[in-house]
Amino acid sequence: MSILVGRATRLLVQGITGREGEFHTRQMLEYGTSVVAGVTPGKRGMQVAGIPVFDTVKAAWEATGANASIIYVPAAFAADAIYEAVDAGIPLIVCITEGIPILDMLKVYHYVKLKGARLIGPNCPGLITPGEAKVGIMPGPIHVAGKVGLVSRSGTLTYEVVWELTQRGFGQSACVGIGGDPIIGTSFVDVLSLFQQDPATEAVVLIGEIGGTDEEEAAEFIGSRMTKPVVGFIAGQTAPQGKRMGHAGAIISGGRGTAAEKVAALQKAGVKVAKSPSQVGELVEVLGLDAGPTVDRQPSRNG
Amino acid sequence: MSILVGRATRLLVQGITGREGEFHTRQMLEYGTSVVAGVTPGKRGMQVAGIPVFDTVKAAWEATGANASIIYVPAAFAADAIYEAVDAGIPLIVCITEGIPILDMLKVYHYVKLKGARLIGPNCPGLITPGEAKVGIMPGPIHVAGKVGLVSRSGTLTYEVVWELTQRGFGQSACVGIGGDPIIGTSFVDVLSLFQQDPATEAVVLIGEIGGTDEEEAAEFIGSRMTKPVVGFIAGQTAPQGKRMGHAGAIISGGRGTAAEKVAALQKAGVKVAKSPSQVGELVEVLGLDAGPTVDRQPSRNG
Amino acid sequence: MLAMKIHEYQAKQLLARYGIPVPPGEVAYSPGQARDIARRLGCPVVVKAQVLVGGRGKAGGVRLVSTPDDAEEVAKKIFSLHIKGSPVRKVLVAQAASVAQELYLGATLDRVTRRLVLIASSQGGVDIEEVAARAPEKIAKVFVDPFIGFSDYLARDLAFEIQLPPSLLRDFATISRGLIQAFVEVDASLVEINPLAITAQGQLWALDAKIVLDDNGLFRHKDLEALRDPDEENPYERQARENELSYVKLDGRIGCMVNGAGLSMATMDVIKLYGGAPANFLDIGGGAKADKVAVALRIILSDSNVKAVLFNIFGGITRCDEVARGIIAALDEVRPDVPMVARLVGTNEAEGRALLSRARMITATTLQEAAQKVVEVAR
Amino acid sequence: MLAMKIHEYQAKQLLARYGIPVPPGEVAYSPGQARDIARRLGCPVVVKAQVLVGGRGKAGGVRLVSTPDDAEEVAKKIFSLHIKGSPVRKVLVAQAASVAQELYLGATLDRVTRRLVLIASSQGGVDIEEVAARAPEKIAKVFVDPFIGFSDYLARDLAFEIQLPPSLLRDFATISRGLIQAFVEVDASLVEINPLAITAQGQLWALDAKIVLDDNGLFRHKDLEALRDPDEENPYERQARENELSYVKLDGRIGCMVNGAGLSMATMDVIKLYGGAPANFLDIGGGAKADKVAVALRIILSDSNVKAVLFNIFGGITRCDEVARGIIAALDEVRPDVPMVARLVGTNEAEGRALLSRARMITATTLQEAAQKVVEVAR
Repeated sequence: MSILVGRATRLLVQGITGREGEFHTRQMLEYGTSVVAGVTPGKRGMQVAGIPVFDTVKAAWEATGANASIIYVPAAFAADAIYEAVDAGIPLIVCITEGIPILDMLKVYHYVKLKGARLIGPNCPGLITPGEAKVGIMPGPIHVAGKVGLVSRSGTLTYEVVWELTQRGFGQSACVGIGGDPIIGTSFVDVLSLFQQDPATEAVVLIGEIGGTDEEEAAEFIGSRMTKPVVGFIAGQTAPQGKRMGHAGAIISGGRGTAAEKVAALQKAGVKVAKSPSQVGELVEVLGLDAGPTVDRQPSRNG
Repeated sequence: MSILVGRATRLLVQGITGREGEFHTRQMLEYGTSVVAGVTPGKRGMQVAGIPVFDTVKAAWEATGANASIIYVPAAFAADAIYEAVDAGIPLIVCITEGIPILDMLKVYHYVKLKGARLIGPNCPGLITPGEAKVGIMPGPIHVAGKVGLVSRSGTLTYEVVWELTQRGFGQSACVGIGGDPIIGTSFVDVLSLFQQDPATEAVVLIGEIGGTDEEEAAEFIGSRMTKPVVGFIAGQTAPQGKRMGHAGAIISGGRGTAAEKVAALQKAGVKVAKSPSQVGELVEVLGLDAGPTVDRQPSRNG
Repeated sequence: MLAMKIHEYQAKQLLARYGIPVPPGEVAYSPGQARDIARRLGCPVVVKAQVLVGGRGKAGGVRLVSTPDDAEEVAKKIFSLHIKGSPVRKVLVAQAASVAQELYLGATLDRVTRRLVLIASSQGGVDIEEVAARAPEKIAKVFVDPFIGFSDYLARDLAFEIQLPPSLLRDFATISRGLIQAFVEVDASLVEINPLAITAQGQLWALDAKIVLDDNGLFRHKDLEALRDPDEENPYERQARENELSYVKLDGRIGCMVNGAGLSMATMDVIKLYGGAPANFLDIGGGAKADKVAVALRIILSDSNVKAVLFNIFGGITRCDEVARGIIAALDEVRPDVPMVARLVGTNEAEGRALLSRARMITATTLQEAAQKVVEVAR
Repeated sequence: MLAMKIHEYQAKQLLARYGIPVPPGEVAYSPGQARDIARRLGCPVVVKAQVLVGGRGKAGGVRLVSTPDDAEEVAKKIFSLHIKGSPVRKVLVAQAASVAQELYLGATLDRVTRRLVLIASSQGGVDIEEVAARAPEKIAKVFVDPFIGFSDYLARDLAFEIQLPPSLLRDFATISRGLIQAFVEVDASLVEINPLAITAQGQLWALDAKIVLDDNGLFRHKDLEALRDPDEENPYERQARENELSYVKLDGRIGCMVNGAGLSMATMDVIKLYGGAPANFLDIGGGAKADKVAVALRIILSDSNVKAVLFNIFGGITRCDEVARGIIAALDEVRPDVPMVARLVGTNEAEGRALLSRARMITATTLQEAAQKVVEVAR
């Protein structure tokens, strides 16, 4: 286990009988993740891919000792699903759901902190510790185990960078997609701090985007508290002000949250900032890490 | 300083320019309490009995370093006043106000706990450390300094018992009126725990009443955690079920909260329970404490 | 009446606004109206006395009828009832449901956790406290987080615990959410749906509803204050409420006037200790002025059972002379022949005693002495 | 349009429901109606273009008039305007206020504290961001507790900081509370009153109001969804929204279709890096099927500036063959003459490439290569 998830993870899937939930449960099982239970209210006794389904998170937890949950329920029910997981005492909750109202997340965020749980997402691809556990929707086979920790607000852009790293022979200790919404449970700083402490991680890649000040806070943390090298990329250098770029969080408003500001802050903190996703690989190469395990897999055909 | 208030108390009065606020400010000053500031929005620059008035609790705190607040604002504005005091960082808040909606108090209660402040009341007479500080509306002169700690859900019934004690030569280390509402900031157990730790307190008098289970919880605490002797009285032995006896909390509902239950619980915990307020004095006398300072004052003519 | 009750029909109208399904129905003020409503709704209908006391069913105040003529007939009988002393002035005529199962669903404040608690049972239709005593395992409870408020999973937890059919999960959650929302928005102290019926058609219907409001919250609900039914209130209780006096009538012979709720109860207890029985609880509150005291005394004396009166005042904010002035004002007007015992201590007690000396009143120094004397004279 | 704006008159109607005082006014769809309304309200009135873009005032879209005739005349002129490309289809005619001071009051989400922030300034009426830049000490902020919600003392803190006259404290608190309540109940992302005027009569009036709604919250507000003004929406933006595509038109010549918002932005950035300029942002989202892809391509090609198109798909949940099928379907219909570059990686990439091979498309393996090629062909 590098950070957050690994072989010790016993995963619960909230919304397991839905189309998305079922599909990704099979994908995660195939990757080797220890999925131990599913929850769909009223479907107690069913099985999905051999995994028992329960009515409530509490019942699932009591029966299986799940220690992490991944949420695939629709946006209208996502906050409720998070509260159910928090109140059942699940310590790690990964919310894939996109489109949750911001005011729901505002309360959820503070409640999760109050109760001492950790939420990844929402509107995120999840996270993966290559070779150990995939708790998310990313294509598993593009990842290989290695020494680079990756943290990102994005989904497919992360895959692009991971693929770049993998092709150049740099495996990953963990890849964490923290999500593209204005309020997310876990910030860059939280994950950077975990990578800094993680003996399996030797360098970190940070993929940011326009909007908010998370990257600036990350720069502050990197400058003052990190000893491991960090390579960065900020998406949205060409984005105009006042237009939301897909992600609810990706908007430059009041002249704040521009890519230029973020790049400058990161550079000031000693981060090498790439001009394109492919340049991330080049900059990691320059760090002179020992190469990780040999790449022996092609990008997923079915992930 | 015995418990909660004393010579080190620097008191702020919220609602100081109101009729009640002004009257009791003068009374508290006369008793010797160190009242340092008042708050009434829009009245900055005024003085009440020589005490400077501020617009906000924050401003009052910054100017005077107040470390306790007493609230005399009307019920509709009381929750707001408590939040203002909590958010300004005031550690001890005494709310005299009666008639606060229970759902306001439900949120207030948990918020105060979350922020680590202490709330006494609402709907209470406040508290007094005889000879040091009076933070409340009780008639000061009936109290004398001594070794008996008193805690009560009631107002005038407390004065009755205090007067009984004082007349028999038993002074008080502190008298705390915790309030008669169903939700109050500080419970019997909280105050008992302070008295147990307080070197100035040698015995404790607990005045309960029908409704709720605070007395039962107190009994549990006394039985398991207290070494000091406790004398009790429960008001409402003749109260019928389903009728609220004035206090919002004083109601026997669903057969729970009867005086008989409470008396039994206290007796089981070793508490000597009086049959009338005057018997409280007799029972304290039986404890054989050294008498406190001589009683040299009559009940208040103006308190 | 310090916690305001509203009628079943009012409670149902209110709950319906929060998405809770209730049977169609209307209120009738006469047997003829009952017949008209029954015809409009289509029979069978239920005719239900609208009174604020419990035990309507046992008193014959709730009847199922199968024709508009029967509705009129039955309504006539119900209008003639007095239920626990309350005359019936209106009836609810509501569509009858074919009931497969009766559940209980209610919310109140849990004083121990300081949270709202939502309570459900598969055994509805009867007194929930009986179920709690007889079969506590049939009662399920969930607690609402004070910061977050209601979350649907709580309703699901309840539903699974009372073994609700999964097909009703979503409706049950909607009803639960609506119930808690109504509770919070009207400042209730109790909201109860009993029974919450599963109909033969497999739907959830609130067949009866009870709402008790927190009087302290009424200032922000002028619309609800208007629901107060003056017909249902004892005129002296109303007068007490309007004058901000806490008054509860009891069965004994000794009237009491005290300042403070705790001291009022203690005074009643001491009367009992010396063999008497209090005729009332009456708390004049803090800082009462003479006119309020006069009203209080008139209310006490309006009870013909009262054979003696005890005044127990521990002056603090309340001034003994003000109390004495109020007593004298009332006595000048009412001139009662019952004996009176006064015990005044604290703020301005000497002035108060001096004023009362003219009123040929028995005086006492301690509560004990006062109680003994009043029990004596009330015999 | 991913965050839904509503018109000034709609925002004012909404805020009025929360106790916020707004000048009496009505919407006119013709100069004649404007005259009638002006007569009814009594002059002077303000005639204000109702468009969803900023800069109305500078464009002559807001005018004060003193007679109903003038109102008609001025309305005629305003109806002829195009403000930042938006034709004026309705005007608000509202009672004019005599203004003593213009304040600013607005609420939005503060991403750093994850709280609602209420912002006030004594310098309202102008762009608040200008004030923030020029005189930051004129901007006061308070943060709303996520668990407790708004508390009046926050409004008082603001009021004292912007030196509001104490006589207006209570009204200012009521307006602040109403604004936050409205924000929460409609799922807003911005609510702004600018100016909040102190009138010559010493009252507070919301003279202009702006509300932006959180699209993600619209599912629980069907009534607000109905306020969406189709006239104000670019037809392609509407089509994109209805198909759950994120589309933003830009000024360049290279159309882009990408899966994922971050990758879309990165794709635009790389195009720029190689000297090109993107014509749009377009994210087809995760798991898009062929029909959605076809709609997306039609939207891209509707922009006559587009001289070349780049497809950048990193397959995961999205299958490359589905995307290819959508592209082919759209091409069959539109038959554009612009060159296209496709870069498909990941799930079913071989199948996708095989399908596209029929479409005479330029292919690329890496994003870098794809960007270079599309910039080349777009020249």
